[in-house]
Amino acid sequence: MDWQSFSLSLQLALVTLALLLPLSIPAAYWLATTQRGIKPWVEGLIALPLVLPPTVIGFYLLIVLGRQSWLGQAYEQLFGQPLVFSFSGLVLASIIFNIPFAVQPIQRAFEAIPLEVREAGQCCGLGFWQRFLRIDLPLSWPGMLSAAVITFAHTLGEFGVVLMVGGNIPGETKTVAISIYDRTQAFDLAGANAMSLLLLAISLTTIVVSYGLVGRMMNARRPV
Amino acid sequence: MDWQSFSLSLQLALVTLALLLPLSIPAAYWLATTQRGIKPWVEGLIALPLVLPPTVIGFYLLIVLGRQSWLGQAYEQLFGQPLVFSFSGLVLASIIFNIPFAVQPIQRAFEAIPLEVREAGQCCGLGFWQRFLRIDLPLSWPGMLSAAVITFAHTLGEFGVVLMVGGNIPGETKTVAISIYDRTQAFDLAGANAMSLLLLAISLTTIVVSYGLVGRMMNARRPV
Amino acid sequence: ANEAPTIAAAADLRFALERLAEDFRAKTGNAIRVSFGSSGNFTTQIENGAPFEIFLSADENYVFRLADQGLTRDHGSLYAVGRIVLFAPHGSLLATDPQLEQLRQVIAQGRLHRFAIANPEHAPYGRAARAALQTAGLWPLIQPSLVLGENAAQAAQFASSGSTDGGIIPLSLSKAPQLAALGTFSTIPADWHSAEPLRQRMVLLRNAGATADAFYRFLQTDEARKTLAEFGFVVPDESMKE
Amino acid sequence: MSLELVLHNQGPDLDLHATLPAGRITALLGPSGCGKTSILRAIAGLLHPKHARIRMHGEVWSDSDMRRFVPTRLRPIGFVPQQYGLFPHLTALGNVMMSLRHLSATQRSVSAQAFLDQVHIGELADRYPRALSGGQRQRLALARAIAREPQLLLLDEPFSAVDRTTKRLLYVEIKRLHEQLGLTTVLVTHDLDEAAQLASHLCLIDQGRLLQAGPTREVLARPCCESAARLLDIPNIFEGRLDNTGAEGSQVLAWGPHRLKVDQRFNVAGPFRWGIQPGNVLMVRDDKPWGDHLENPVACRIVEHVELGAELLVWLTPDALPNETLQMRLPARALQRHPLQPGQHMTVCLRRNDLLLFRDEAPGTGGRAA
Amino acid sequence: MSLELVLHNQGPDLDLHATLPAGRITALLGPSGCGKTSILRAIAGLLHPKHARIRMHGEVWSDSDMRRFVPTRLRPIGFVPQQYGLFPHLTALGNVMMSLRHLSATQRSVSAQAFLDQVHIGELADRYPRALSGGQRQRLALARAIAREPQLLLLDEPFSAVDRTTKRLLYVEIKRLHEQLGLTTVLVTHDLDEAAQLASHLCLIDQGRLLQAGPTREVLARPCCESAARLLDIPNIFEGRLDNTGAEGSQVLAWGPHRLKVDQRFNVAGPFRWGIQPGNVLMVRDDKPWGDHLENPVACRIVEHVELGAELLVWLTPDALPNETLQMRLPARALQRHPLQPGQHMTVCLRRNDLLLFRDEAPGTGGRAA
Ligand SMILES: Nc1ncnc2c1ncn2[C@@H]1O[C@H](COP(=O)(O)OP(=O)(O)OP(=O)(O)O)[C@@H](O)[C@H]1O
Ligand SMILES: Nc1ncnc2c1ncn2[C@@H]1O[C@H](COP(=O)(O)OP(=O)(O)OP(=O)(O)O)[C@@H](O)[C@H]1O
Ligand SMILES: [Mg+2]
Ligand SMILES: [Mg+2]
Repeated sequence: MDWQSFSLSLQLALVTLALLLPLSIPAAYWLATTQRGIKPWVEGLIALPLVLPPTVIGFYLLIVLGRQSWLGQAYEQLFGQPLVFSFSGLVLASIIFNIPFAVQPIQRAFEAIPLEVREAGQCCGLGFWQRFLRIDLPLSWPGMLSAAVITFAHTLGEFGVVLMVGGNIPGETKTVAISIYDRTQAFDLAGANAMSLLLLAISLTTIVVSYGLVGRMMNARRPV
Repeated sequence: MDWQSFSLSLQLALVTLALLLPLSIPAAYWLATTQRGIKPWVEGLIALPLVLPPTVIGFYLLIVLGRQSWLGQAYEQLFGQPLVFSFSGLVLASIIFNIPFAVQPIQRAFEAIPLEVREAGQCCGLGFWQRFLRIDLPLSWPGMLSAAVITFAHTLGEFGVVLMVGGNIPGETKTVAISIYDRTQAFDLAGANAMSLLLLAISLTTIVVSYGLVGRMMNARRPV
Repeated sequence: ANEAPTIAAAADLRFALERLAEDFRAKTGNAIRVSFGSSGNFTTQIENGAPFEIFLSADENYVFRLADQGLTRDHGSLYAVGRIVLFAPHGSLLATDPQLEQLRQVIAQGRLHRFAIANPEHAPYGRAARAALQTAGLWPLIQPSLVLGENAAQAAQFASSGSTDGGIIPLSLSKAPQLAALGTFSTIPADWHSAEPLRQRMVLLRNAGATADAFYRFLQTDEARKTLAEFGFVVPDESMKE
Repeated sequence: MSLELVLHNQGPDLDLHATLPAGRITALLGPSGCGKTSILRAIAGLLHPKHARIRMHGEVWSDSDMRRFVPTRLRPIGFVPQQYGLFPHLTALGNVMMSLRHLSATQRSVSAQAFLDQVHIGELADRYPRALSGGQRQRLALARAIAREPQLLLLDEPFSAVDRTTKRLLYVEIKRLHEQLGLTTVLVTHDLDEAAQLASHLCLIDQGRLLQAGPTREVLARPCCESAARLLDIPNIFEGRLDNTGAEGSQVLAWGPHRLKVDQRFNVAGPFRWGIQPGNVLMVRDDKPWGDHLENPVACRIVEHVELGAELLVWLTPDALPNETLQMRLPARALQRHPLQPGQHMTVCLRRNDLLLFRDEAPGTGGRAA
Repeated sequence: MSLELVLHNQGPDLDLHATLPAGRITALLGPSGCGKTSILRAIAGLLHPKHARIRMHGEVWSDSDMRRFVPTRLRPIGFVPQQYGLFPHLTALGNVMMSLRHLSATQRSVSAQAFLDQVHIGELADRYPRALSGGQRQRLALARAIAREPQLLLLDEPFSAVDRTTKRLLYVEIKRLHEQLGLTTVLVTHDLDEAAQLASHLCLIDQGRLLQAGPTREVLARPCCESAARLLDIPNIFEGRLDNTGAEGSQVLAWGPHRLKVDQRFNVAGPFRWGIQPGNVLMVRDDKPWGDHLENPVACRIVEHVELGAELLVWLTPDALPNETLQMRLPARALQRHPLQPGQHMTVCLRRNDLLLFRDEAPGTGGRAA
């Protein structure tokens, strides 16, 4: 069992979540509340990472973030190491790839908050942040949970992009998804099975526990 | 430009949508309305296809549905052709792979329907189906749209599973995603760029138009 | 079948086979459809009923594996032996030489950053690269710098992308104009990886039709062998053939 | 032929056994939070009490003992919930048409329009609920409920958001429906006048229990207990003593030094709570001879008086009971001829027939729900 | 020192210019759908009318000409919306604490509990809104609004879901607040009694326009126009003719053959609409000498009478005008001494001081909003 790749994947999933959620929440909030004409365009753009195959996204990322690119060189000068074939590169790639899965559920959750409740927040004199933290966020829990679970699971299973910009470096970019794939390629069915099952078990437990807990919490608080 | 694979991908995305949505809606409805203890387990199971890398899912599907398997043989006897390496096989694979993306947004949308409104449906004497068709479905439009767009886009961009289960046979199982990937592998950057751009443009237009229309429709009907 | 037969071909054959398919069509008027990919994947797919009619593997062991299961007509024939090269993209600090001396120096100076090979766990070209590096005594030193491609083609992509300092990739790919334009390469002596000889074997599968049969035979003609040689494959002599 | 209810539940708390007459309007009256909405929801089959037996015209709708339960949609009810529960994605017309699914499509929209007209929002047929005012929404909910032509109409404060004039028009519609269809109606209301005008029967509810039920007029005139009297907004409730020392052995209610004659007989003696409607506190004019008519006179001092519309409220303190306050209601016009001044003395008469003597309360119903 | 409003809008329609006195309770009265909620929402900054100028105590809150707009959260208001808008994810206590974010955490919960107690739902502090009854939710919304200690309290039918007793307790709380803080309150209500009891000022609204504004008592006694009279629930509105043929050149109101003496003088003659409060229609007793007091006698026949609580409603038809109906209100007790029978004849007197003469209506305000 390739424990290293397990822990790497978990790290990747958690770091992605930790960076992506805080970015998705304001984006989703803006999309849920704006009436601007460009809204559907932004929604369309956000959904685009879905349309290209992950490996192709990886290919382009390799070009855009690579050492020969303007961006890759800037990063390398700043941090002293290249962006591709590194953990940071994976994080960036998996954030880009997960944007649509994170933003959409949160946006729908914000949209479902009744207007009366939002207005009541204003009438209580709460500033924007207060309202956001104490009303909008708690009321959109189920959507956030959906977003988090999907992002988490999707990062665990991400393969194409990681393969392209990662380079399969043990301990740095060899995620459990790639590890399992390598097993299947080496006709090591037993190894692949064992790792797959463990991955499935871990994920199932995480999901069941989080859904169970949040589900119970939400029941009492359904809107009037 | 590989038009054949474009049309194949569009067909696959549309057939997947046409089959998956009708399956996801009842599942999402059940999940949204049930209070049973197994609910989080089912939610967890539904999210599982996300966790394994697509190629690995493809690998397992190949084993489970292949000609050596019990299931694959039964199918072949019934329909006279094997399930894998055929369009039907692709459809099946892409349905399985898209389940979490289709079910979760619809479930959240159903959950957001106010209890009063559901009860009013009962008090109007509407039977289950009437209520479902005339109240629950129209009120969960945004969630359905999210689900449809994500599924559609995700099928267009699907690569790993399709490659494994389809086998990259031109005109039959060579989708646009694989075609673009092939171009990148052939160091044909220009060809890859052209196809990617066209795919992105088609998708963006579809998404923008559908979001724009539905967004306008929903504004008048926000819940009171 | 009157439909063009589908052929599963290892990724390193991409450029050569595209040309051969055209030649074949010009000659016979019959089209063929080629899928390029990893030989390991093709093996799994064929085991599970993929409708390929010819399988051109990058490693003869896959062919034998299928033959043992009775999925092929015979044990096939050796069509080429692959060669590996040290590839360095333009602007790399690495210069190429067949003896890997430059590589050794760069490693000794601690300047080698990233170096691409195919994954030796399952890719034949990866195993050959590993063998060559072992022969050169560089394997333990180079390991921290390695990035692994899923297959030979991806390794070539990494090696030429400019994000690595170079890599060991198939000669057949480096010779293709698209790649050749991106850097320089030197062919590594065949005996450096004699443990992993890269014997590429093709085989007709059970369901092969007449066109496939014809193409299979076409690939063994001198004309086809010449084309293969042009693309950097060592054409097997009769003695190597079996 | 009636609606029989047996409901027991906790959170919302219910402990109720009632029979409502068929073909009539019964009003449920009770303080906020006493369980009125919960009762309607149980009747509709939306609330599942721990123990329930609901029979409508002999037909079992719910019976937790027999494990029978007719689902809401099969109960021939029209329900106006307290929060309306309109369909936000349908226009006003569409909302009403939902109740008319037994008709053909063309009939349906004609009929729905007629129901909208009936509640005076006919010209708003194309509006979505979001763009209606509170009272318009409420009337839409009413139209949707009656459109089903139900056997049982459940109205949860259905006129709370409309103005008086509209309210009066709606009363007429409800009464007309009643005459035409003879349906049974349960009306939750906080408005005594509304109950008095619309309902032939009245149930007083407190903390999930039935305090008193009967014809509206009777209940209004003779609340059975102190809680009922409070529900009916009777401010004059006092502590007295019942004893048997009256003339010819009759009972007398001692209230301080006053010994008030009473009509009823109880076989108890001792402390007894009693009350009187403010409208029944009669002013004794000095200029008029009362003679024998002057029953139970009480000499008082005027504390305060307030004119409320056409009515005059006067608070009095009996001279002999300086800690008690008695409220009296007079037509405002009375003030013009007999100007009242705080501090002024006057005598009132509490006729024995008007005295409300409260039996023991049912245990636990003494307190007021929050 | 006042709240000045200029509002123009379409859909919801508003066309309004009003000044509400500071430190007082002003009631907005109008038919359902006339725009009361929209006015409150505009004051709160939640509705953005096409044209608006709102100044509170001289401070500009909205001015579409000057392009100034103070956002809702910076306006020192407490708002009880018609649909409450409670926070579903917070307990009752949590809901009130949201208005108290200027306090420290410990103070906040103590203070929130006090506000809950003030509206008599103190023991429900831990409940989520979902588990409260309609009236409890409404009171929670009220507690949340007053907890902010606002300068301006906006109440949109804040007592519509609570019972009389609780309502009366809440009136006291609102009045106490007023005395303590001198805040300005705008109260939307459909209840004339509520307006009469709570509000010192009254604005009558119809179809987004101001019909009449002034001290409550004055407006109630003297509606300026027919629409206002209808809003005030005056059923007796008739068409007459004003002419100058009275004694000493005074004006006379001709109503059929009756020539009613009037108090006011208008410089018009011709058709004129007029009305009278039902409580001002006086019964002339046969047994009493009226003599000169008998102003404007009208001989009538009783059509119908109904006892409503302590009141008696009598509908009369003047003998000379068989198509008109006059409503009269009497204390119910009157029936006991003078039993009335439909068909019976009686004379009523319409005192000149009580006659309401309606000037020309403001253009377009004649119709009734739906
Ligand atoms: N889910 C619940 N859990 C516990 N208590 C509840 C729940 N729902 C309601 N209650 C309580 O049950 C009581 C009855 O509620 P109900 O809504 O029936 O009152 P109501 O008579 O309709 O009051 P109102 O006139 O204020 O609408 C209330 O005190 C309420 O707080
Ligand atoms: N979004 C809208 N578009 C068009 N008309 C609207 C919109 N919202 C409300 N209206 C209309 O504006 C009018 C005023 O609405 P408002 O809610 O202010 O009435 P209201 O006086 O509060 O009535 P109620 O007493 O019934 O609550 C109503 O006739 C309503 O139908
Ligand atoms: Mg209620
Ligand atoms: Mg309103």
